Amino acid sequence: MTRYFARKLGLYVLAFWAGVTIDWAIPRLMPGNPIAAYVDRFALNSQGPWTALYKLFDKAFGYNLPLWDQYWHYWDNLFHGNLGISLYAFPEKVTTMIAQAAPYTLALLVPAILLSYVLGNRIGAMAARRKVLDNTVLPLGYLFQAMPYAWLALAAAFYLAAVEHWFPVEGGYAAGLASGFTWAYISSLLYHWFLPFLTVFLVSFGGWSIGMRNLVIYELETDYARYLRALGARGRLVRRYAYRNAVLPQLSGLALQLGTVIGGNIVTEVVFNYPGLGHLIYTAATDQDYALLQGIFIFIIVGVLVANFVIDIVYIWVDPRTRLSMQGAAA
Amino acid sequence: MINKTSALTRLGAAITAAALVAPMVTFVASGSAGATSLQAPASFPRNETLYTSGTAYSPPTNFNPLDGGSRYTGTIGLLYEPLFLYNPITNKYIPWLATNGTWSGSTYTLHVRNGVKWSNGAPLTGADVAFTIGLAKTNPAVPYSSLAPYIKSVSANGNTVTVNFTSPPPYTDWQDFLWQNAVLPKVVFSKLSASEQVTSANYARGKSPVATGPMLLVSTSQSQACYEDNANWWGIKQLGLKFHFKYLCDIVNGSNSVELSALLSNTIDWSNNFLPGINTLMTTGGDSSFLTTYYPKSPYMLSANTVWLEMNTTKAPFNNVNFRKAVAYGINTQSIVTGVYDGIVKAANPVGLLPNLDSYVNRGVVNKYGFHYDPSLAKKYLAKSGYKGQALTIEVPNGWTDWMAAQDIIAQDLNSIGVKVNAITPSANAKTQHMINGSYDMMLDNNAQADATPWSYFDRVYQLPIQKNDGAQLNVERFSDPATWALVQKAATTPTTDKAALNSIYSKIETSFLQRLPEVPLWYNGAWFQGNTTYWKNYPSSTSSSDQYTPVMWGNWLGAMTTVYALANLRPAK
Amino acid sequence: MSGVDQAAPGGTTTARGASPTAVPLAGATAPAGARGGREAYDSGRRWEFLYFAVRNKKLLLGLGVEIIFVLAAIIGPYFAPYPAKEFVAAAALHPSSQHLLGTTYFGQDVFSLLLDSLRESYLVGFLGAAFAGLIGLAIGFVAGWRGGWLDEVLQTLTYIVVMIPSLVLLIVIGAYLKSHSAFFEGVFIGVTTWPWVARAVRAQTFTLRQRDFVDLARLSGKRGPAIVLKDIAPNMASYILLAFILLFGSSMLIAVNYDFLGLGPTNGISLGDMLNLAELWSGLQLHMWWWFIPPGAVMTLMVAALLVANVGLDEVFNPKLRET
Amino acid sequence: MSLSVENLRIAYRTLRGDVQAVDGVTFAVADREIMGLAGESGCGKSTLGNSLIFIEGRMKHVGGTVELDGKALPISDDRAMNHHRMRDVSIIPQYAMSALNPTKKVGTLAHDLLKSRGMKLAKVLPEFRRRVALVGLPENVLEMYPFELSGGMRQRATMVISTLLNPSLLIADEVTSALDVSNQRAVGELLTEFRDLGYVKSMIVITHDLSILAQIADTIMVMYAGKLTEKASASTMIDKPLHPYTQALLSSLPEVGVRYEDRELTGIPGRPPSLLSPPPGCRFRERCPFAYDKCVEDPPFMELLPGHQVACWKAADDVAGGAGREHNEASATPSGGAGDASPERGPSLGARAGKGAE
Repeated sequence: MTRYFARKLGLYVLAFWAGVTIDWAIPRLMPGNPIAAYVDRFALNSQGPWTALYKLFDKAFGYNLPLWDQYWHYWDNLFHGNLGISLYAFPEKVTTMIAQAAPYTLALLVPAILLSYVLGNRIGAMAARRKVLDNTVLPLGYLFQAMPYAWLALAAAFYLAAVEHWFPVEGGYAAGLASGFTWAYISSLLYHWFLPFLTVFLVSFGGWSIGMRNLVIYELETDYARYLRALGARGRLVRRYAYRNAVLPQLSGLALQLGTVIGGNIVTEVVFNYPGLGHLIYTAATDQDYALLQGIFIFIIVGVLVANFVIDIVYIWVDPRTRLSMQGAAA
Repeated sequence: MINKTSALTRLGAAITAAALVAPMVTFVASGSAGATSLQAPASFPRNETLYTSGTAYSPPTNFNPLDGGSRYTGTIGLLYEPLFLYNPITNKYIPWLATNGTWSGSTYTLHVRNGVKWSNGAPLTGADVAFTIGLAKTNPAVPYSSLAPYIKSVSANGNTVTVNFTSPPPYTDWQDFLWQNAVLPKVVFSKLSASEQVTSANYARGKSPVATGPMLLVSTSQSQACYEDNANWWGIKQLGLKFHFKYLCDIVNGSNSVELSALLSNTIDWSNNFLPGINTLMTTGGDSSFLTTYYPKSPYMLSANTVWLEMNTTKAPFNNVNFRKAVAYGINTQSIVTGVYDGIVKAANPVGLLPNLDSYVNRGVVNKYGFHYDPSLAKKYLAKSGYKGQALTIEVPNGWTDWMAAQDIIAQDLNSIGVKVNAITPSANAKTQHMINGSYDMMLDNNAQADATPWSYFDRVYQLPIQKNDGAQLNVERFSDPATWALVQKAATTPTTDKAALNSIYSKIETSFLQRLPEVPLWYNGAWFQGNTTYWKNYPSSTSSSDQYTPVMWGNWLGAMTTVYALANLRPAK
Repeated sequence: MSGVDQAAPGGTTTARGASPTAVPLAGATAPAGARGGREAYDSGRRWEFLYFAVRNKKLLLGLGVEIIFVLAAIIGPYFAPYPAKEFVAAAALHPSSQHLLGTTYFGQDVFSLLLDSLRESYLVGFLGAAFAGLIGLAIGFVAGWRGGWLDEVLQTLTYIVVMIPSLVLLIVIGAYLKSHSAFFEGVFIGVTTWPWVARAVRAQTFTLRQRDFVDLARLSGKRGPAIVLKDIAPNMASYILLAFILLFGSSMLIAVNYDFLGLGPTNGISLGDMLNLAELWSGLQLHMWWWFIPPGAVMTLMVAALLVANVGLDEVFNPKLRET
Repeated sequence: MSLSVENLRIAYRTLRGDVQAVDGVTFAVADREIMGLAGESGCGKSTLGNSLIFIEGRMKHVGGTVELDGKALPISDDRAMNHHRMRDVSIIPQYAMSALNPTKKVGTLAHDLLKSRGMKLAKVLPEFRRRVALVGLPENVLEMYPFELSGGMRQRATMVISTLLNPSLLIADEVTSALDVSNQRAVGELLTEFRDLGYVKSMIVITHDLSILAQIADTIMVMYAGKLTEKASASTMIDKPLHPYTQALLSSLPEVGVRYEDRELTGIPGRPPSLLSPPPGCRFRERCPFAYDKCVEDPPFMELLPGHQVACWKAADDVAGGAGREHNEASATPSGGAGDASPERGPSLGARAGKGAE
């Protein structure tokens, strides 16, 4: 058990190291010079102040140090919770910007992922044995699965917002509202949240329900299911067992899928101008704000790692076979 | 026996429920942490608030007038103010924090306006102005530090400030300083180190920066900054200017289309976004009769800056003037204006100076030497140019889709006269890098601000010596023309009041420009402005019977042109 | 290495578990082939598969629709009413007999653009699938066959690739290139989406290598690579085919996302580009639905047809799924 | 009489049409009888066995009746059958090693299964534990997951669960085929012991392996291409088979324990006919060295000797000797005879089972 977790932890640490190192290397690999680009925004018409500003910012961002020192400082800062300063929103701290954007993304993704997972699994499992449901959910599921994220979001924004005005087209909450525990603010948050949430939910839902439907069909055909039926077990028990076992691969799928969902989320947040991390990534990328990009990158990596870790633990809990191999590893 | 399936389901349900609620809580909590309240109302009453957009591309995190890269919209104009304003429509200066300023030999004497108060209650004095000017000498990172070698001394006596210059004084540069830079509060900035003066945010949460302007900063969030009228502003008494909105909220830009949605749904009153399709909406009328632009017809917008085709003149074939002429004659700018922009921009005049500087453009010279679209003439020039058919590239930053469309047209046009051109789209940074170090063939560029004189325009074209790594993007085409450069320098030290002398110098420069074409001006980007008349009326317009003001909240326009007047002109629609 | 993998000693379960992952085509199954695979290689059964294949409505429907689109992609541009990228008419025209799908903000014919952009989407889809498939197979085979430390290393690599947000990577790599090509985009998608193939193939190889016929091959003195290629790979042929189809669809979808964010090829036109331009040029607000609805609808059909064909093929390979 | 099957016909639905996997089968199994059912792969023996308990998916009950302990068994009615499953008729499936849900402990599985049948595990728990011990499984097997057990152990756990309710009839489908020789013997002995202890009243043991039948079966029935070919007491069947197919089957058996499915029937060219549209007449005719013109007629399953039924014209001729064919045909009633064999062999089997238990 200990050894199993040690190995697991080792893997996570290694992945984290690789991620952070790649992350660190990004701005140093990019052609062009972010500091020069920033100073260009001053639109100066003489070289003197340009050079002075350049030196100032170069030093402020630590790009004047030897690479090895930069790498070292990077880790040092990381462990002190310092992700640097954003260029694009200078002189805001990257951590502050992430802290402001993350709640939006989490509010979008966590319910969308979990709800689509839970409902998708449920309905997929039901579709596996009800012809009517199968004939409606399955084609719909495939349709949602085949839809490009970007397009679904665009189409929803077009029809539900631009044409019918049922929902706002963009933003996290209505302009002019001050944040706080007021009904106006919270209802505005929800109102703006719904459409982006719906699109993320639908696409994921399609995937999960189809996956579950197919898995349950496989499980219902397995030997243990046949045996149970041969011994006269009620359909309920057989389906419960099938569902329970079909959930396992879905669970590992969930861990693997997180990265993709985050990618799709960027598109959604861009379409709806939703002020979350996806939008921030996009802005950081287009404005080439590397400190910010790096910060979000690390945030995502940590998020994916933590989610994977949680799923690993849940997996150990729900799949006894894992425990056996853990004992095996310990022996 | 534990039934894990249902336990698992219950766990899932619990997590889902928690996930739905938790972010709501975090977001409200973090929202409150992110927003600063200076007694900000819970919501800004719609009919007392002017919503503006189109100028800020990053969240309001910086209100330092010396940080030209990140300061938020309104830092200069609403909070800080310059000594003079410049009206590009009438091409005149308006005394602002200064009541007047005069040259006497190499000495410039400024009179600072009486009765102006900083928002901390202290009066604005000559000492603040002198301190601001003095920074040019003590801090090389302030934008006007190029004045340093010319300033011998600065002194203040009460509200009178005297600046002694070397002879001849840098008339034009100084003139630009007077309207393009804000006066700083000495009490705040003198306490900062040189680097802090430039890099500090000048903004502590919960406090509006110490400034003199018509508004106070009342709240910021990730997506907007809101200002409230400053009841103690000097302009109310002295100029009779009063804002009829209580709040002004400037919203951080989303994409163009997002801002168009916001404008159409009355979320935004005043938009300075480039909104493709605005002409369609304007011409179809009907539903969109609530929209207004500066000109009621094409081009709808004032011109804001010039887009050039830059050619790297150190390389063959661009070092040959005939080749550059072939290019100039070979591009159908009109098809870009109508095809890409659907008529919301104007083709540039061959010199490229913006319309506000028309009085400096010598028509005779332009008629005689100016170029126009003429493919057959282009082919003739090409034949003389010694072009050997090598493949050339033209670059624009990836993602600048209007430029990418224009780039396609240019490439097609040039290919059709026999120049082999490939369109490439590096990242914006990479493109800038190519420009700075001269490793490009051709590119589109518009890196120059609207100005009150042609000087900065030609300074940018002819600056010598050519820098190996030219960060300030001067003479990016790397064109060496010492004679014309001497003329540009001469213009800089000619008194701005001596219009005859200046005109004669600029005519010579224009002649040289058109004869040798170091750059090819293509079209003017617009001073994008769209107003929504649902809540507010009297937007700036060319048809306005009263004075016409600049309709743009961009840094220099709000800060130093007549946008403040335009804001004061607005009235509630109902 | 991860609990996820260990969870499924049966191999097939892992193959199945891995398929609803990593790609937008989350739930589509590729597992059945893994089971049917053994029979697939049995020459006697080949005809049987063909027999079921030509009688499987889903397969025929999916293939049929796909073939129409492929044909449109190949010959469509020659029959396009207008040159695709040129400004041929007034801006923002509604669909009409002259312009079946109207015109864009620039006055380009949307229908011609659509025909022209199919090719690129297919090219990217194919390249993405081919590269992801090849890399996934290679890594999966090596990891599953050799095991040991090499397996650990490859699994760690897989893990890291899963974790790195590929979009950010694309921005970085893209910044080096003066212009992005469809080839680059396809390869990039392939290089970032192979992990789930590798995981599934590894698990399959792991189980297959313990089978008798592999032992026999080993005893007969065959070398590792030969066994993998000649004995193991053919047993997974149907699985590989199904996985390829899924990869094909998912690559096209990923490409749409990249293109939509303006990270796609710059020297051509794709369905995602059309969406991107329509969005940037206010197609939504100007209610120019004909500019952005058709490209997405076409993409949806193209991918849905692949998915349906995939389900059909799955039924062909896996008798358990065949409907009677 | 425990089981009596009358003219049972079971088909498999395929896209190409129905395959008559069991084509008019009539036989009976007596109380305490262990009947071996043998035949090549695809002859329909497993289908026959399965159809008595669970007609799944693509199987179809075409005709015929089944009676168990004097009451009709509603084999074509899945719901009605539920009541009888496990209680009256039970099965140790061919896939016994993978018949247990891998993610449930053996005890949990039994608990859930019984609960689903409206019973409580607690009631039978002592008996369950006793039987677990009897089959040689560790006591804590109830707290173990299937994957913690070896294949043989899983099979024995399945065996215990299947017989927990003391069914009248147990169908043991290929219970020995995946085992090595010594385990085959042990399992065989367990089966007889289960019968002797009264856990099951009678048993059909379906197998490829004639040698295991020789060890445990009272009677042996052979199927070919969906039809019964021969049934007799085990010793008769092995020593004096009458049907040419049985003879071929036995002669092709090279040594004990080798399953003949692995090899073609030696010396007999050809394959069994397609059951999609089987030719009329004796189905072994094409491959039979003794086939003659009479064989185009379907041979009835006749009791040629007491307790010895054969479906073969040639055998009928051989046995008939002096007796008239009419007589033989008249006595070829497709029932009853098998019952006689059981008491005869009972004791010896009991003895063997006793040995196994030591």
